[in-house]
Amino acid sequence: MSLKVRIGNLELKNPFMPASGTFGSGLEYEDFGNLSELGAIVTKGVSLNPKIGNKPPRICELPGGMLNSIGLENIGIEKFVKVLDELGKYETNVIVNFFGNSLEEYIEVAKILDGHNVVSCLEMNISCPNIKEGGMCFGTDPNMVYTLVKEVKKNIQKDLWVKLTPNAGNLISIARSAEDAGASAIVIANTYTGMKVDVATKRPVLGNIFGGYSGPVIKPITLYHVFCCAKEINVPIIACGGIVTLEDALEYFIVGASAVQVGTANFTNPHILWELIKKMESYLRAENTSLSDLVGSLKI
Amino acid sequence: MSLKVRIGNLELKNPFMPASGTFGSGLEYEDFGNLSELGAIVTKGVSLNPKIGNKPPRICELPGGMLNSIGLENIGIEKFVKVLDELGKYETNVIVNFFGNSLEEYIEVAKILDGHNVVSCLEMNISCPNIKEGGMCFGTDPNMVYTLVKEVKKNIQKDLWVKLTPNAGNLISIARSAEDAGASAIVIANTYTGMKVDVATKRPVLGNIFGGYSGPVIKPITLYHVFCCAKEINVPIIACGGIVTLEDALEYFIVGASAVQVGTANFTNPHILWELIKKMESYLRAENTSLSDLVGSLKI
Amino acid sequence: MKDVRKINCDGVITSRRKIANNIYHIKIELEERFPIFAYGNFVMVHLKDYMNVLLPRPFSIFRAKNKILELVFKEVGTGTKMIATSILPFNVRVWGPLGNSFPFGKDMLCVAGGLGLIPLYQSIIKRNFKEVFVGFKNIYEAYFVKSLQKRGVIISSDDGSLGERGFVTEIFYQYLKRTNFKGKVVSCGPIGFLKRLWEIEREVGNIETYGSFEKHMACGFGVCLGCAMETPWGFVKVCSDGPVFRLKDVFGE
Amino acid sequence: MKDVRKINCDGVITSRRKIANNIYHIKIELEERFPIFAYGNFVMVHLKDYMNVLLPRPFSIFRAKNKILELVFKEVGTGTKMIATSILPFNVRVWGPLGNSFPFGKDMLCVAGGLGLIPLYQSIIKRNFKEVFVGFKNIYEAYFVKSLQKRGVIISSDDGSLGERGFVTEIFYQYLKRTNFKGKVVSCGPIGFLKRLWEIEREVGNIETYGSFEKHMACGFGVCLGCAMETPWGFVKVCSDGPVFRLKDVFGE
Ligand SMILES: Cc1cc2nc3c(=O)[nH]c(=O)nc-3n(C[C@H](O)[C@H](O)[C@H](O)COP(=O)(O)OP(=O)(O)OC[C@H]3O[C@@H](n4cnc5c(N)ncnc54)[C@H](O)[C@@H]3O)c2cc1C
Ligand SMILES: Cc1cc2nc3c(=O)[nH]c(=O)nc-3n(C[C@H](O)[C@H](O)[C@H](O)COP(=O)(O)OP(=O)(O)OC[C@H]3O[C@@H](n4cnc5c(N)ncnc54)[C@H](O)[C@@H]3O)c2cc1C
Ligand SMILES: Cc1cc2nc3c(=O)[nH]c(=O)nc-3n(C[C@H](O)[C@H](O)[C@H](O)COP(=O)(O)O)c2cc1C
Ligand SMILES: Cc1cc2nc3c(=O)[nH]c(=O)nc-3n(C[C@H](O)[C@H](O)[C@H](O)COP(=O)(O)O)c2cc1C
Ligand code: FES
Ligand code: FES
Repeated sequence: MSLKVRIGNLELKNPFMPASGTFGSGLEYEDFGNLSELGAIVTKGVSLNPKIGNKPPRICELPGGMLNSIGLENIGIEKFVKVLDELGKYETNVIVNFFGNSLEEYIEVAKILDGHNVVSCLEMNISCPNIKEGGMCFGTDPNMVYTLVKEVKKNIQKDLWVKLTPNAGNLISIARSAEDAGASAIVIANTYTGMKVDVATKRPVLGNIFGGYSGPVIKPITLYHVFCCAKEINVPIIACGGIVTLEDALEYFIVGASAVQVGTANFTNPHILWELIKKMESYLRAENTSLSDLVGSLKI
Repeated sequence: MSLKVRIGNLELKNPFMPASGTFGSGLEYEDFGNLSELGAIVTKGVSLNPKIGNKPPRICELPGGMLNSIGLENIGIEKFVKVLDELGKYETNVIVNFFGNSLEEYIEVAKILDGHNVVSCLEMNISCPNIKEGGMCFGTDPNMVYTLVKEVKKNIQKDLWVKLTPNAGNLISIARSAEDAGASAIVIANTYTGMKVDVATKRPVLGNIFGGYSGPVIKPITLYHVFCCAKEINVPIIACGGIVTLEDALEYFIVGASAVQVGTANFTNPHILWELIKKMESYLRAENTSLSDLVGSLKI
Repeated sequence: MKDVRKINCDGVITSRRKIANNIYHIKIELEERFPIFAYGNFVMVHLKDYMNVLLPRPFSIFRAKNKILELVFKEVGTGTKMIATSILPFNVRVWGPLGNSFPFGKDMLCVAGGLGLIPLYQSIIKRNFKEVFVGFKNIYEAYFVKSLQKRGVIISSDDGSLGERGFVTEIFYQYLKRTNFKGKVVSCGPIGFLKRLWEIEREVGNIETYGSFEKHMACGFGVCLGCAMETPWGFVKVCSDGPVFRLKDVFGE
Repeated sequence: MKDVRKINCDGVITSRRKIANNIYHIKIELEERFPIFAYGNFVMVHLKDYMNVLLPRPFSIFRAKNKILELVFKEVGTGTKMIATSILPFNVRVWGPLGNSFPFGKDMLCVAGGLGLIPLYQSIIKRNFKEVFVGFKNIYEAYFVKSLQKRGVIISSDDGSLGERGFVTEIFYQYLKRTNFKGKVVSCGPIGFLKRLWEIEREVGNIETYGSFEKHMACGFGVCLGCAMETPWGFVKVCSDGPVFRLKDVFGE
């Protein structure tokens, strides 16, 4: 009844990890639990140059979900490397989420991360505008995804996970492109673009007009995407979207996810990942089953 | 402070109407209000041949939303024409939602509806599989949408509204195709594909595995789609997704919708459309403004 | 039911009484007079102030007089838990009466299991039946027992903690075999109960059994097509074709 | 705050007392001992049982001793309405202490407006300040008045229904002009209040004003980057760089 799971060349002691951007560098959670007990630490998206992020307000609560328009604010790879050094003391995988505005930027950051001994694996966020191609999102075009993944992969030794944007419509072709180009795992998915208007002022509530919708309300849609891709894709799928309870995670495992990421729920309970791991242990024990038997066990 | 609005060749006495499939033929609501007071009646999707629909369970409640997998059950155009005769007694527009599994089926139904004197205008549901093209959804490919709309439009005199599926990813190019091909209005949008698993039995909750996600939780995403399309499209946009309160409708008007459709909320209050119309009148009076000033009044 | 007027109005739950394990009797004060209804009709109840509980819930009409509507329900999930535990007064929206009703006639039998008693209770009280069989799981889930006993109802419980021991369907079955009854039977209870009644009808012949069915519902009056039930002859809508069906029309070969 | 231990545990609101118009004082019984904290620190409170209210809410620590955490809050929206009206006991999850704190020192002045009194109250009670100015909108929104009066606090109200009439910022301004005070000022109040204090600092010079700021928050400890506040030198995180800032660092040119 082990919780271990292999994702590409990585072994995770359990299938639970935070979603990028909701767990800082991980260090901020030191007060709340032992980071070594997590399946992995996934750090906030980092880019070549620092990014100051979007105009406030940046968050907006909605019933059962939230919008955020952080704008990928980050300190840039140079400063971030020092944070990485600190993470080295934890006995778990360190997955670094990264992004760029051009192929070249993606490659450059990837190379730096690949050379850092604390980094276990890279998670590529492709929900970013391709500035060279007129700002169209990398992640919505199968060909762009193929090229991006292929070129980045050429330049690194470590495993590369590709995190999809659900705003692409049909995720199967995108996931397939990423797989064909050498991704070791597919993370499904990032946030759904949404907005909220303040009727009294007739202004968007977010400073950036729109933002990413996350939380429990997105789970039915992301679950469907995971279900569809799991049938078509051979590399492991890591599910991400709206997980709050163990049941939520189980639904994802049952439709075929090998591991899960928890995002927004870290804000409603900073201890949630540790609690989910404990509950998962009890569940597998009570059901006398194993994680591998659970994955993809949907009866249809 | 009139609530009147013109959509193509149609004049609506107010911008409130039901969403197809949540209002039956309209006649079922006779007990709950005077149908002549609505901006329009929009009937349940009809196809050339009767369709028996999907295996139960067909609905599943979720917090703030619901999944349905009715499967477009309908009695077929032949029997439906008799229902249409009965609707003739109401002094409002009758919009008939229709669909097909092939271009030919679409054209055939459209022609029959075009010839019926009770029908004010046709609403084309393009969230259906194109059986001839391997089952890919008509509504996710701009070229298929263009051909479909163009060919149907060639065969009819009446206005044609095109109702988009939000599962297409980028709706702007789809909306533009529909506009270029002759649509008089774009309805944004249908349901989001989603699913729910019963963890105890490891089975999908819906008999059809997945279904359409509707209700308040989808509003932030659909609102964003309406906002994006309203900037790019010249024909009127009719918003549909998660409207329960007047505020919800106002948000849609502010980002650029000319009219709105109310779906799931009809189930939680069969009188809701009449209440929204009353509240809208009071709102415009209190704010001393008009519908046309409100539409697209977003300050950014 | 086309000719019966329906209401759709706000109401307030003003009283709640626990009448058995997890079973409650409530009174709803409506803004309008509740219309004439028939046994078997139901209402949709929406918990207005709880966005979490999106859809309305179907409940059999237990009793209605002027502006007071009475329901009896069991706490089983999110919605019924809220009605069972929230502080009163509690706001709801109600529409109905909905659905068809039990057949009416002389010398019918009545069989009810657990909550299935609710839509039939008032008819039982009016002594509309030749013989009535009511079964409960055990004494803790039994309600209205004294009143039923007064009317000569044959009460049973699965574990024997109240009345005869055994499934109510079997007690009814023995009665049929003993009496060679011919005629109509009305029934309400869980799906397994209804299936067993159909087996009995097939075996003994000579009876026409009607039962009230349950399916998840969104609208309650035939527009959403969500309450489809499979029968050998295609789908039926439980809310508007039913909820009462002849068992043969649902289970029949 | 890195060296201060944080807790993250369940708690139960066991008492609630209305202390002014829409203002409540509550006691939360925590599962763990609340750690040492500094004036200005806050906690995040999550309403566990209400999925509707997704995010936790930030509240200044009013007082904490052993396992009892006390907060004072105003009912303004969905979440605070629930805390104000739900039946007790009411389950919450709490984490903290979070954020930085007010500077500490001798002979400081203190200016508080409305709810801004909360994070400063215990410090006022301990007579940590040379002079304290507290302003309320009117007598109905005023709380802890007697206790403040006992400590010689200068109380005012916008409409004169309590203490001196006028905005507390102006009474403070007059004081500065009269006394030529030099040194640190700590403050908490609405954003307009803080802006006015900055104008005053710029005009009179010689003072260093610190204020506590509010922004919508998701995490409360620096990970979500949701609480970004624009300053002439870029964004700061209100939750972890603040909530207390020198006004110059926020408004200064
Ligand atoms: C015609 C009809 C009459 C009924 N009369 C009564 C009655 O008088 N007293 C009573 O206690 N119960 C009655 N029921 C069952 C009652 O509707 C359900 O127990 C109730 O909807 C459960 O709601 P919940 O939120 O507590 O459960 P949850 O399981 O949390 O509800 C989730 C969803 O499932 C649906 N659901 C769950 N159980 C049932 C069920 N058995 N039937 C239909 N939908 C269900 C709910 O409506 C909701 O949409 C009746 C059902 C029908 C169809
Ligand atoms: C550091 C700090 C300390 C605070 N201390 C106190 C205190 O001791 N007593 C007190 O009454 N209030 C305090 N507040 C304000 C308090 O957090 C808000 O009044 C509360 O979050 C409103 O929640 P609601 O659900 O009632 O409002 P809603 O408007 O329904 O909430 C919607 C969203 O907006 C956020 N929000 C609304 N108003 C504010 C606000 N003023 N500041 C931050 N977020 C807001 C909510 O957190 C939530 O995410 C403090 C705020 C901060 C940042
Ligand atoms: C405040 C916030 C910041 C985020 N930042 C990032 C990021 O930097 N990189 C990324 O790939 N995803 C980011 N995400 C997306 C999450 O990692 C996750 O994919 C999404 O929130 C869905 O999961 P959830 O519903 O569990 O939150 C962010 C999400 C939130 C709410
Ligand atoms: C039960 C149900 C049946 C529906 N049937 C149809 C249909 O036949 N044709 C169609 O175009 N849309 C159909 N829809 C989609 C709705 O018209 C609407 O686009 C969607 O529900 C989003 O709006 P809402 O959030 O207000 O419900 C259906 C939706 C529901 C819930
Ligand atoms: S519940 Fe909607 S059709 Fe029966
Ligand atoms: S509230 Fe999350 S960073 Fe400040």
